[in-house]
Amino acid sequence: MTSARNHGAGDAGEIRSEGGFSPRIAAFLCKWCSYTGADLAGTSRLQYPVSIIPIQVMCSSRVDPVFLIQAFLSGADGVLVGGCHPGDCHYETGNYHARRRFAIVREVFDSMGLESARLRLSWISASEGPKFAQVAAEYTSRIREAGPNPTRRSLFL
Amino acid sequence: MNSIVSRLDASAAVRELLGWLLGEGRTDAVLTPRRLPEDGSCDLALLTAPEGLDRAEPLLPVMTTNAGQALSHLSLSGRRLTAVLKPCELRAFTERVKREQGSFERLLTVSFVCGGVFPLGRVLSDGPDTLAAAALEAARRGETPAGVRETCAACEHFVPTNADVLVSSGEDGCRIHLCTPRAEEALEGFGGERVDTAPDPAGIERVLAARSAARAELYRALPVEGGLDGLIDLFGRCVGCHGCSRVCPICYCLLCDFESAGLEGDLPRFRAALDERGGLRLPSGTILFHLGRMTHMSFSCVGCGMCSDACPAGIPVAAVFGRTGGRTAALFDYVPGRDAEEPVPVTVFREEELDDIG
Amino acid sequence: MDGRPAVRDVLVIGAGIAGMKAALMLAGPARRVVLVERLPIIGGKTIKNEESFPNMECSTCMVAPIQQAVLQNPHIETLTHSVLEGLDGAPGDFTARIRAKARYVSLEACIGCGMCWEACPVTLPNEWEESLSERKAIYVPCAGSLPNVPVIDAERCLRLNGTEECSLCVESCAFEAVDLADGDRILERRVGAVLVASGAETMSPAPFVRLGWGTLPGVFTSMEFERLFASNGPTQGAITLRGSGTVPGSAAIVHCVGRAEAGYCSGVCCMAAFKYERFLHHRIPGVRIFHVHSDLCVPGKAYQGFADGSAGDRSGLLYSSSMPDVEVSGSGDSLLVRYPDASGAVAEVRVDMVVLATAIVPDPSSAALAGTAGLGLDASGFVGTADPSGGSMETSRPGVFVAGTAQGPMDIQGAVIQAQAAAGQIASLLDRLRVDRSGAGSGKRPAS
Amino acid sequence: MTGDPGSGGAAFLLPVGEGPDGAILGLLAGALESGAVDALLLPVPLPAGDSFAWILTRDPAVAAGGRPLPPVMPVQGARALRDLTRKGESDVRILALMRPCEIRAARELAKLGQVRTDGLLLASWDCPGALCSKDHVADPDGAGRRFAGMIAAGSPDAGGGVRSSCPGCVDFSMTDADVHFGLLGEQDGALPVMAGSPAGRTLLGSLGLTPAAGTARWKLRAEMERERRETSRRAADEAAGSKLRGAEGLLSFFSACIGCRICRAVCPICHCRLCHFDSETPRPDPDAFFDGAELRGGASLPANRLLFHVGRMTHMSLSCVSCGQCSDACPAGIPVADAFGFVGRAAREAFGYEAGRGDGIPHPLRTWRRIEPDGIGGLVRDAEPGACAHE
Amino acid sequence: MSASAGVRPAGTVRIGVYLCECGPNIAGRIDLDAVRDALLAEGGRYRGAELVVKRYGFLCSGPGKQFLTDEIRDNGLTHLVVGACSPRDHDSTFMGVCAGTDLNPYLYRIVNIREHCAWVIDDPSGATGQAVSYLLGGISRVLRQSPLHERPLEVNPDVLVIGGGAAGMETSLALAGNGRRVVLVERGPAPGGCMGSSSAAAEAVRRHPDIRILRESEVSKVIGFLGNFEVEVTRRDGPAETVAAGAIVLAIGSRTFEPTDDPDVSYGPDDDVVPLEAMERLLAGGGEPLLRDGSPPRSVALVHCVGRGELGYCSGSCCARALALAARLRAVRPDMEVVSVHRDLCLPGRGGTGILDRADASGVGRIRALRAVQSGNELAVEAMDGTPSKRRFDLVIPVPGTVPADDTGRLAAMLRIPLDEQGFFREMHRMVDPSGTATDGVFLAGTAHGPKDLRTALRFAGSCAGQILTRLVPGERLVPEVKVSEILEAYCTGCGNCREVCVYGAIHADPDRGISVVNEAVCRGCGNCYGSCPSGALRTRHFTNEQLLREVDEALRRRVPVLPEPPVAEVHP
Repeated sequence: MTSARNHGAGDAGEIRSEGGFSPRIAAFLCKWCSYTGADLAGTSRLQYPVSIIPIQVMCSSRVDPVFLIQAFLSGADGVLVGGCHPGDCHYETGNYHARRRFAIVREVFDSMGLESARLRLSWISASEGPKFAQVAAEYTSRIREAGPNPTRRSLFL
Repeated sequence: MNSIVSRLDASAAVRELLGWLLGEGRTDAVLTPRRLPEDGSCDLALLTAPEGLDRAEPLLPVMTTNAGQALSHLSLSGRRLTAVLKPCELRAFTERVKREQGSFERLLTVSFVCGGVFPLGRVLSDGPDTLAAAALEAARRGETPAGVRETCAACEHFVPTNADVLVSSGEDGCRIHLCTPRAEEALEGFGGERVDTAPDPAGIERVLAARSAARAELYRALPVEGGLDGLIDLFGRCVGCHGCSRVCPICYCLLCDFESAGLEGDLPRFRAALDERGGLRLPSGTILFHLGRMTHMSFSCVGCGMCSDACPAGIPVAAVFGRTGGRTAALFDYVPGRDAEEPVPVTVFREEELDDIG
Repeated sequence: MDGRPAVRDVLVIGAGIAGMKAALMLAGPARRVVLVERLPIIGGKTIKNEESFPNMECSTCMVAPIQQAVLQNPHIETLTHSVLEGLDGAPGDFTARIRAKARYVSLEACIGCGMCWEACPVTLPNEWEESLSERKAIYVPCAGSLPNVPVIDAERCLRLNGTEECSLCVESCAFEAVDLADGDRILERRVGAVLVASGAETMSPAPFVRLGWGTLPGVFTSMEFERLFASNGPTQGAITLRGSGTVPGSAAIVHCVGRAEAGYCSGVCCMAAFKYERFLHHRIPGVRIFHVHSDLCVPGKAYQGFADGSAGDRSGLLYSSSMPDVEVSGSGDSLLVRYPDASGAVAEVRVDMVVLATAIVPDPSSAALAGTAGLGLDASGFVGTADPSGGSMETSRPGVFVAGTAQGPMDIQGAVIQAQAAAGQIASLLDRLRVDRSGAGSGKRPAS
Repeated sequence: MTGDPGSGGAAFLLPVGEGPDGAILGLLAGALESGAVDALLLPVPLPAGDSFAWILTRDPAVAAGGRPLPPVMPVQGARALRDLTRKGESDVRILALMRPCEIRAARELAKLGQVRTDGLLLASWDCPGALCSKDHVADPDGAGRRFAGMIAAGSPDAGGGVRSSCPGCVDFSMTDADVHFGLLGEQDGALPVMAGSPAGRTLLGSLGLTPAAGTARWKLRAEMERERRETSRRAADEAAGSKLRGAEGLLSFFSACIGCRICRAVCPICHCRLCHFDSETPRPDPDAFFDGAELRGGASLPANRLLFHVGRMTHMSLSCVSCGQCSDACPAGIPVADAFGFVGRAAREAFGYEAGRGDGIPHPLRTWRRIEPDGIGGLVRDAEPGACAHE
Repeated sequence: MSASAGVRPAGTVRIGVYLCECGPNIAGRIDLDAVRDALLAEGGRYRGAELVVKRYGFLCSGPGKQFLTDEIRDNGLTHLVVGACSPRDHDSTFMGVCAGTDLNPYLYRIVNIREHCAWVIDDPSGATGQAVSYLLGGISRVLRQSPLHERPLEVNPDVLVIGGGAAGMETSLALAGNGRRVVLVERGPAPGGCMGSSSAAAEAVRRHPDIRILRESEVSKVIGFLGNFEVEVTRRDGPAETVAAGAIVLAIGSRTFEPTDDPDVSYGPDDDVVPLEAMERLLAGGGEPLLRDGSPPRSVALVHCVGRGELGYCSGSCCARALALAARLRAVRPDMEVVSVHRDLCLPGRGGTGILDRADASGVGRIRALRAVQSGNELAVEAMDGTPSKRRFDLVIPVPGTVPADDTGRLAAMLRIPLDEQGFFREMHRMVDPSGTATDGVFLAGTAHGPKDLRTALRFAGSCAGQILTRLVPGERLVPEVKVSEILEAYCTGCGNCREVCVYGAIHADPDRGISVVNEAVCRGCGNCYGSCPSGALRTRHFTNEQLLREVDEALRRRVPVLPEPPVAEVHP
């Protein structure tokens, strides 16, 4: 049955080429800290891999658990949530709630034997351009080791 | 604690108690399971007159619907209500009260040391009476009846923690323990010998040990560590009826986001799936629904087993959710249904916690 | 007053946290604000701190939205790289003369891509980074500067100081944004009131030879240390020693540097010192930290908690019975701090790094500004308020108000509070003047 | 009644070889390769092998793993089609292989704007009935064997554990498909494939099949089978009818209902995403509920179960195709389909309406006639909850 | 295949996609022509939607904005996507452009292909591919955006001030007039507080025509939000009345710590011990310090930092008050020995050192001690070097810290304002909004916010006044945020998750309908409630799951050629 299990149409799921597979990572960045940090990485011309798809949200607490799962199931090789450091939230306590919700999704993933490493929450402040670039690079290579998101090739979702 | 000795079997004793409460006007209505002999079935009934009680079977080892769920909306009325609840039903109700779906205000809760309930299917094949007899017999011996649902046989919370009245069975009838001032007050003047006693700890220990073992075995047998493939083996045959969430006492939403248009697939996404995966399943969203529901309620799951009973595909939903729920609740040292004062984990936070995240 | 109706617009001098907050409060459809900033960028001292006490909150996250709001506010005219040169008139009708210094780069055309400073051949110490890193003659002080538009240092630009016919920046610019022919402009603005929020400085420890700053590479000022810790700073946040670049295993923070000389306690240096302690622990696990202090000043509901809670073990608190007698000596990365202990006997501690918690002193430009605007300075050289005990922020010159560290040493909270108070007092002053001058004035109630 | 193969104008012969499954898969693959269609919708066994899922695919390899004639019907095919096309007609030409009741449900949903059939080619086969899903989960191989027997015999009676609604199903053969596989007409190692529409004919014509001399044998066997089922249907209707007399009858019929609403969820005709009966509106005010209970000395919980079933009857029984999903899924083992089939038939007869025909006749509740026939409704009138003892 | 079926407005959809070259910054790294071709090729995915794709030099320039304006008009665009820089730079610029046309600004989206693409991806093909992904995401998202409209609110400029102490009076005087009326609620018989009811300020408050004083009264109920509060004020002996106000100022002050609550301090009625405040009042009233037996004390000790250990904070102004008092005592009785017993002297600001110098000059003795234990008039002192000593003083003056006023908790609950660890009202933001609170429109003046000296307290008052004067202008209307949350009644079960997580009190229960309701005038649009809602009843406008997911999906769909890994940026953990 494994043939039926993971039968995808050839390489449609991901591009393979001499460089290996290039991950696609959905990055939900809070407007006030992490997105600004990402901008700073840009203005500082720090290079990071073509894997990150930055999406701006007002606060990391806006990214609810189901949404993380949706992004994962719709084929993101990794899902990154970027928020203000604890205590720095532009909306006072949003990131604390975000952290609890993230913990729940991660536990659900672990308990079901899914790779929770494909989900990541990072605190990145507005002045941490270098940290953003570093997170992007590190996370990308981690995901590259993990390989393509299996949901991309699974028929039975 | 202050307890009333009864020579009757637990179910009869509680029936008598309910009758007395109604007769004395101590309560406006009682909520209890009931047999429907003419149909060979049973249901959960709200009774306002003692006459109705003759067919009541308070400790019926069947769960047609989680009484905690059925009760919560009713408990918001102005009436004084006495409800017979299995421990998991009481815990479910408590979880719903935390979500403003019910109230303890005018409620007297009667619960008991629970041997577990039989699968719904057995009601049809064997009939309520047979099952009731079997359960009583086991209760007398302080054992878990053979053939109860696998989740019940693996339930470690069979002794209620926050009931007003707690009933425990013994060789020679049963004891009615009055656990709260509210109970003392309500049963002021109810006949019977009073003693100071509690459910036999040794017996409870023995059952608990057996249950824990069964629980470990039940979880071990689940194909959940297989990642996505395991997930598909588990939920693949799901027909998407969402019956599990409808009968789930914790899923308190009337309408569910997973049925909203936003989560429906549409052509561009199908088209993309065709291009990229060579195909897709219809209706889609099976796995999303189950994982999503886990993030919504697993930490509050009381393991009542209704989901498994209702699942038309025979998926061991309760075992899977119970297992994951144990882990998500543990993140916050949370015990669902233990105490109405314990806040729901997702509505609060601690500044210093989960420091491995971020 | 020649009966002209009172002008509603307001001049704010200094685009630090106080100036920006006040400008944002006052600017609106009915009132323009002219915001004059001496430096080519706005944001003030706060953005030099990676994190601010007592929350250890990311300062950029806190201030960047405010900077953006200022730059994007259609009712605020932000004049960077500009100074006030004259202020005539009276409340309700001042005329301000402002010198907008030549930037040589068009704020409109430039998008801050950085081609020009890559091209520039002149390399200089970057004062904004406390000279811990270098810049070019055409430069932005640091990554994330706002406005993100460079400026040319006319003294050091080869072309402008006549050394040679260099025009590499002009050629490198795709936007024709660099204009070497640019010159200073004198602008006149009519305003009804003025707010001075020109900030303050930290005292230079250079005069205190005993403390070894400038001679011993391991000795840092508080501002130098702030930049060391900053992730957008010279070392991208690595705390390393000058020259050797090694990571210190121990550090001594000397409190009250310049307190005696200044004649007052600045009230914020102790908190800063405890913040540095956290920085060090945060970046250098296991680092040993000593505070050489006398009176610890941590006033207010939140501060002592911060001081007590700061990561260091309290054994690192070294009480000195006389701060002016503290000495730092040594060589290379090994420093010896000598101080008189409680009994007056000389005690010492050996460390790799010394941070001097220096006093807050008036900004050198304050005196000049006070002269130009005709304001009284207090004994310490800060801009004084007319009523030294009350809540009014009005200076000795009617219609001119002061807020923030231009008025005296204080923390960010104090500066913001003063700015908000001053803004309110300005708003009601102008309302009053309007009512007085033109009979029924602004104070209309809603029709309802 | 049989859909006339002549209407599409043609019948062809499909060599059976290994068996009907393989033969049909071969034809589908051909259709895909020849580009006659862009994608296929067909049942594919799950990796665990305990059930089947509807898979839309354009990948021959995936299609080859399919199971055209599955023993069970875990998800009604019309629901798959609805999900696929509800938000806009497909510009991908899709060939869907389904049971006749699934196609009829799809035709019904098309009238209700839930399925867009343009761009769709629907293929059906002579259905001997479907087994109970849970049985298949428990013992896939056993169920498979029993179903093979049914296919061979072309009749539900050949296997145990068939859904209660199948033996009485008279629309088991070609009804309104573009293409129909006449399993009952198998002869000399080939079975007739009939076109039910011009589109179907074009498709079949493009596959280089040998035209069939005639379809007489198939028609004959189908007719005989239909008569057999007609008989069981009448029996079933009588049984249901006698049970469903008045409110008491209804109550007792549904007394085991646990209010899970799964019957609604799996019903292909109940297309509402969110159901009125699940919303706040019909939920009784707690105090009002007590008043009602006091009136009768008691009330059964969860509330409104009978209101739900009767209400659902009024909403969809006209369109009920008796696929039996509701019975198959009911956790309380209530033969829901029997009741709805019985009531639906009564209602349709009253309106002279056939459910599941793409014959252009509008849904009765979307039109009106000056003089309506009388009849339907007595049931509903008697069944007002107020009148019941334990509702 | 129609991507926007069901979500797009009636009529044809025409999406304009404009790519800013930004000189070499974007055009130099990204092949914009290739991007255009790719988008047009993919345009087929949006059947029914026409795609207009063009590149331009500088869209943010004057001519650029004009170009966009003309394009929107000439092409009758229904949606606009701009591929340019970070929204932080020019989002408002292009929204402004839309506002100048018939295109609703919320049907436009900026896609950041500079900071997040051109500037961080060296390889042109990679950058180009990535840009296409971003833009497809943006197009897919903009198609699901809905027009939003600002709804300005009328506001009431009047103000309710709670507490008639120094800060309350300062606030009232700063606000009253110019068409703004103030209602001052005072628990006691008259305003004045520490300044006294006969002080000039109290006099001015009494005489001010636009200040109405409600004596012997307290606030019993509050509903509403910034610009429109309704406050119920109850008189101790009389009826409750409802006051309408646009803002509320909390100036309820604080009280002093009870000295004997400090384990190091114990004394009884028989001891000659007079706490700081009492002694200050005595001298202010022209009295002079005498012992209980009527004889003048020969030695006086002021014990600093009483209660600091318990409170866990330094009240900041007590050292100055104590030293000033000490100097005054010396002046009153030059023959009397006055000693100040302290550890750290907290004398911030220019005034502080002066006070210390004056005290020293006036001959006030000082003992610096690690710890001082007072029992009756006996002081046990542990010097900085640890040496202990005992001594008796004729008169001992404990100098206690400042603690929250008794009414703090009640008002906090009523106004939905959290308290901080020290039990004072928590400010909205310690640094950039110190006098604001979680409930917008409620402000903190004076020591209700925390211990502080009189001057700072008055400046907090000024800050409250400033915010109100500049935000609630008579005749002007407030424009609330439009990207706010809303609750779909059908889905909501009123469980309260959202109410629990909202720090702004923007969501309240509607018991009649058994659901929760968002007050759009208060909501700040962070979306925390959205993340907390299991039933999907919550939507945060402009940030719905569908909008975000479609952007992600579309952006993820395309794969870009693989590039060599760039070096990990040098940063330290």
